[in-house]
Amino acid sequence: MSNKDYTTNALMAVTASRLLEDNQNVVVGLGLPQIATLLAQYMHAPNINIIYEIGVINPEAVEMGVGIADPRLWYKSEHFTSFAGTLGGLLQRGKVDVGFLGGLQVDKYGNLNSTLIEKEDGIRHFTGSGGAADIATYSKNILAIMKHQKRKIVDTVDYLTSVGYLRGDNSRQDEGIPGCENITIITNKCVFTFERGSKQIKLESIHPGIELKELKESTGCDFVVPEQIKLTDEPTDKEIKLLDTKVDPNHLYI
Amino acid sequence: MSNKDYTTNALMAVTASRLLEDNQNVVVGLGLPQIATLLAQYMHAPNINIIYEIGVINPEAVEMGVGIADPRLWYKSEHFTSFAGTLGGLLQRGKVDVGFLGGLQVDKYGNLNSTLIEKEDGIRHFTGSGGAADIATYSKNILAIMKHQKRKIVDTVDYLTSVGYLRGDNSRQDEGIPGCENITIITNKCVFTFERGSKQIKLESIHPGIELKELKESTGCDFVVPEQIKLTDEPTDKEIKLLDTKVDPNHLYI
Amino acid sequence: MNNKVLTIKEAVNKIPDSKARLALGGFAITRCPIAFVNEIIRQKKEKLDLYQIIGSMDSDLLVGSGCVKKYSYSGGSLDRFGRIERINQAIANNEIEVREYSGLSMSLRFLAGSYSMPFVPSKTLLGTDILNNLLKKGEKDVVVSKSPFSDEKWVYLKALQPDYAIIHAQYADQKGNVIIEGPKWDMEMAKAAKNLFVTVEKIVSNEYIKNNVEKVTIPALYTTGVIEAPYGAFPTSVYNFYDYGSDALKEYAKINRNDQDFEKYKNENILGTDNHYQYLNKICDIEGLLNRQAIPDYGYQPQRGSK
Amino acid sequence: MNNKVLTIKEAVNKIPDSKARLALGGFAITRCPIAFVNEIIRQKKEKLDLYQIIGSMDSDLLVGSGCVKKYSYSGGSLDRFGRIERINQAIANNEIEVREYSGLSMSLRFLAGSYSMPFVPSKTLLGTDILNNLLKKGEKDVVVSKSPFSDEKWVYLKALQPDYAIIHAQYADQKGNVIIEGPKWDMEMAKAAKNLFVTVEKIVSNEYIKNNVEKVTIPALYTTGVIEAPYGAFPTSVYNFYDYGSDALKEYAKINRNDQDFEKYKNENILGTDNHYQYLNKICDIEGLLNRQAIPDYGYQPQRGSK
Repeated sequence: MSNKDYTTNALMAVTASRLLEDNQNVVVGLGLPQIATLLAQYMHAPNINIIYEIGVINPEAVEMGVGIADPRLWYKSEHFTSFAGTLGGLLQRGKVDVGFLGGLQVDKYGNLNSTLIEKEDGIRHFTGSGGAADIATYSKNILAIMKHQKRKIVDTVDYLTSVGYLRGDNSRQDEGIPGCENITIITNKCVFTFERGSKQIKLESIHPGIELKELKESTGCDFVVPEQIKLTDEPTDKEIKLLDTKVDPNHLYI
Repeated sequence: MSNKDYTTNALMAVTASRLLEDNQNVVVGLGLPQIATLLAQYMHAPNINIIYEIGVINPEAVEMGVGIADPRLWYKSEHFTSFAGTLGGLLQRGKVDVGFLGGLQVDKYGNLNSTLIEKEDGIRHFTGSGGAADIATYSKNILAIMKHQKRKIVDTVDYLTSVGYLRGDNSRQDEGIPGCENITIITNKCVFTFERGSKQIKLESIHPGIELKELKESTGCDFVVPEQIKLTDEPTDKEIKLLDTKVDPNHLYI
Repeated sequence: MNNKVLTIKEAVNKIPDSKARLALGGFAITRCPIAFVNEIIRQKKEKLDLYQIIGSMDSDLLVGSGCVKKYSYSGGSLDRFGRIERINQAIANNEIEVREYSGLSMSLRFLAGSYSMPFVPSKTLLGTDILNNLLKKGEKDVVVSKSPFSDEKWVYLKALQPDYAIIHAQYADQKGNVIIEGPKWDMEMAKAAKNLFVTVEKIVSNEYIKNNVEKVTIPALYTTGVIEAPYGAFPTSVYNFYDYGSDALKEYAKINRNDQDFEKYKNENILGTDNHYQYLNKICDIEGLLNRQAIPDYGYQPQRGSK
Repeated sequence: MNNKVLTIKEAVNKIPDSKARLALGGFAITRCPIAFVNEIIRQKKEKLDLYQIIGSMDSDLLVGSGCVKKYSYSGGSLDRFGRIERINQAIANNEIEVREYSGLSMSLRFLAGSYSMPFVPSKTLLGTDILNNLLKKGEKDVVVSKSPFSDEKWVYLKALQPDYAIIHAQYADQKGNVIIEGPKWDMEMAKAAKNLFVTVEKIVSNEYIKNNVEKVTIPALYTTGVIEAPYGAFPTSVYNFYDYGSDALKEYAKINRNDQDFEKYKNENILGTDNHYQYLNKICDIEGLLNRQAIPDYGYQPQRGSK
């Protein structure tokens, strides 16, 4: 089943795609989230519903775009609505099973920052929330895709844009925030999930070829390491072929 | 200007139509309200916007219907929306200048009942509110068209479906209800408006041929009578001709 | 493709036999889900907790057939054909629990439900006997309270998310993307319900949906089941498909005035039939049905020149 | 017919010179009302209290040009072309007051405004620094308080009804019935504003509106003024009309990174021109413009086979 001819991005996309189930409603963004969702549709989840927060449902894009504001991503849609329609009528309404997120930082409880970085000479302001804060509040499962860097996976985020498990334990629930079943962080080095009770970040699997030592050095917070460290399942030939031929033939993201 | 060849219904429709101004947004119902609005459009108010609460804006019906649920009344509309769209997005939003109402009873402060009548052997339940309660709360002006009977124009309504001036004076305002500039009751015998301060019902004008004595006998509550009693202005030839030829050529309502 | 198509019998079968919380889409005499409602009557569902914006022929049939325990609505009629007398009499005789709202307050409750807002504030109902009666009856879904921003008083209306909504529409695909043409009074109700069953005149392809994307009123994510039911709202009208059946409605507005006549109508036309085609055969003939077909551009059956 | 057609100059002239409360319709690099915004810059409006769901090229231009005192939004970008650096730097340098929301909380504020609900409750923002910062900055439009029905805690978001909303759409008639094709993120904002100015690619007849009634997104009752502005959103895209101008956006995403370059862009392309046609001449040529025309059925300019 192994296939050494794949990029790390392909591994990340495949890992994310396998976490998606058929008939789920998924809020998707451009790039790896889109790639992962399309792959899942080809592989095992043909009835996934795709939601772009801008107000687009179930398009069948034939070209990659530059963002969800690109009409390329709206091709052959089933419904057009408003921001209130997607984030209110679907997300807050409890209809979203999986939300993809990214960001500048994630912390040990899965909280995400997409707003700003504190530097010595002041703050540096980036993209901000958009729907990210709302997706973190209301989506039943969160899939975050991040670059693995010490300054990106941290003890405490500089700015909490999107709630994960807040301060761990029951703090999310105590704050009155709707429950989140699973938060999964997929990086270019490993997959993190969170301990059931304490909600501490834990190593779920390590990507083939990555050493634990390297992982610890490039992570800005402690994480739970299981006794038996699992290897992230590698892509199958079929998955790689689909990525190469159907999902991202121009290799924009893979 | 006088034209004796007109029905009382025509007089009522003409009287209502003259109270409508150009560019007003009007919530209309079937029958005389529709007739009055169409006449106003032909006469002096071509830019009136017609709203049917079912979710229809600015139709150009070519046949009369049996009610606002009749697709005859939706012909050549400019917009279709929901009940929340008309009563929420337009009425509660403050966009409605005039609301037409009818009902089983009206009282001396302009409160209306369209729900039930108390009889000796129990209650008799009728149509209920629909949007009537909401129109009375949020429309800037109310035009109610009623049959003039002792049991219909009363001291206190059996059931207060739609707020007028509540218990008079500032009671409507004190209750926290948005203000209503004018309530006008047009009957087959006269026009009633309401005193500025006390909000008591008062005789605005009496229809030609009706005696004050007859009016008092057929009215179930006291009303203020001005020193000089005005006669309701009669329809002009032009108005009658428009009613006969354009607005209601089959004389369903006129 | 996720195929949500089923028969009316199957759909009604999914609704609990007793105490279901159900919302109906009809408005007086248009787009009433008559085919669905008649099957509810045939399957003898009971103690329904029924919600509707405007009382209509569909709910009058359900109340008259004894399926309803509690009915929340904002009034209604059969337009000029008559009154919803099964409902009016059931209220007068205390045979059902009734919660009477206004059109806006019911609509806002559904609107809130469609966004999972917990409740909405409004000024409507203040000063009315509608509000007095709701509070007197202990309706817990309505509270008068001040604003979190000031001392201003508001009527707080709790969101409504019924277990089932039943609407009748023009088109849907097998996935459940629904196109409603004409006014869409039932749109928020459909989105608010936990399960949405849609009877449609025609099931169309997903390609048709995508080619007419700007007309899709309810995306498939809200839809539980799709049922093809041609003339499924008759004798009430469906814009662009057929006009109301005047004779059948006149007849209904006569027989709903007393128990015996209604009982006979129910036994012969609903319980005495097995499906909607048979019901249609009872209340009209083929000529009567086809003569009510809508004319394009009008959306109804206009008066013929000769008439 | 009530004719609401006017020129961009006339429309901008109706907006007060200082402190107007204004909402913008753009989303990153699509349907940004660039023609209108550039005229605001030319007429040197100042101290704008600006609202937008997603920060976009339109607001970046306004903030960069010093027209904005306060900006409320939920973050934004120029998609892959780059960042809205005029805004980011203005925030970092404390040159504007900023109120940062999430997409849902901004949308709900406009949704509430579009129904004149005074406020809406939501769970979103709880636990975030977005909420902490809003409260710390004394934003009076956000309150955390319990429900009138229980002790449950909610974030109450006050309705937003800006004095003016500016959106760019595909079509409107002279009365102001507006058709938006594709996603309609700005629909509630448009309905919430006290005055709505719409720039459109094409003014169509009222007959066209009535023949396409199911596509009418905003009925005329909400609209104050209609302006025909072909390519009025360029270099951002308009679905079914034209694609974004890649070169012009690349250039903009470069020059918005520092004060000098932006100043030069503004002086030459906006203040140095008298209208949108002249601005278009500065940022592209006719070939560049016409090559971006959308292909029917795609809604954008698809990759040519040869490319």
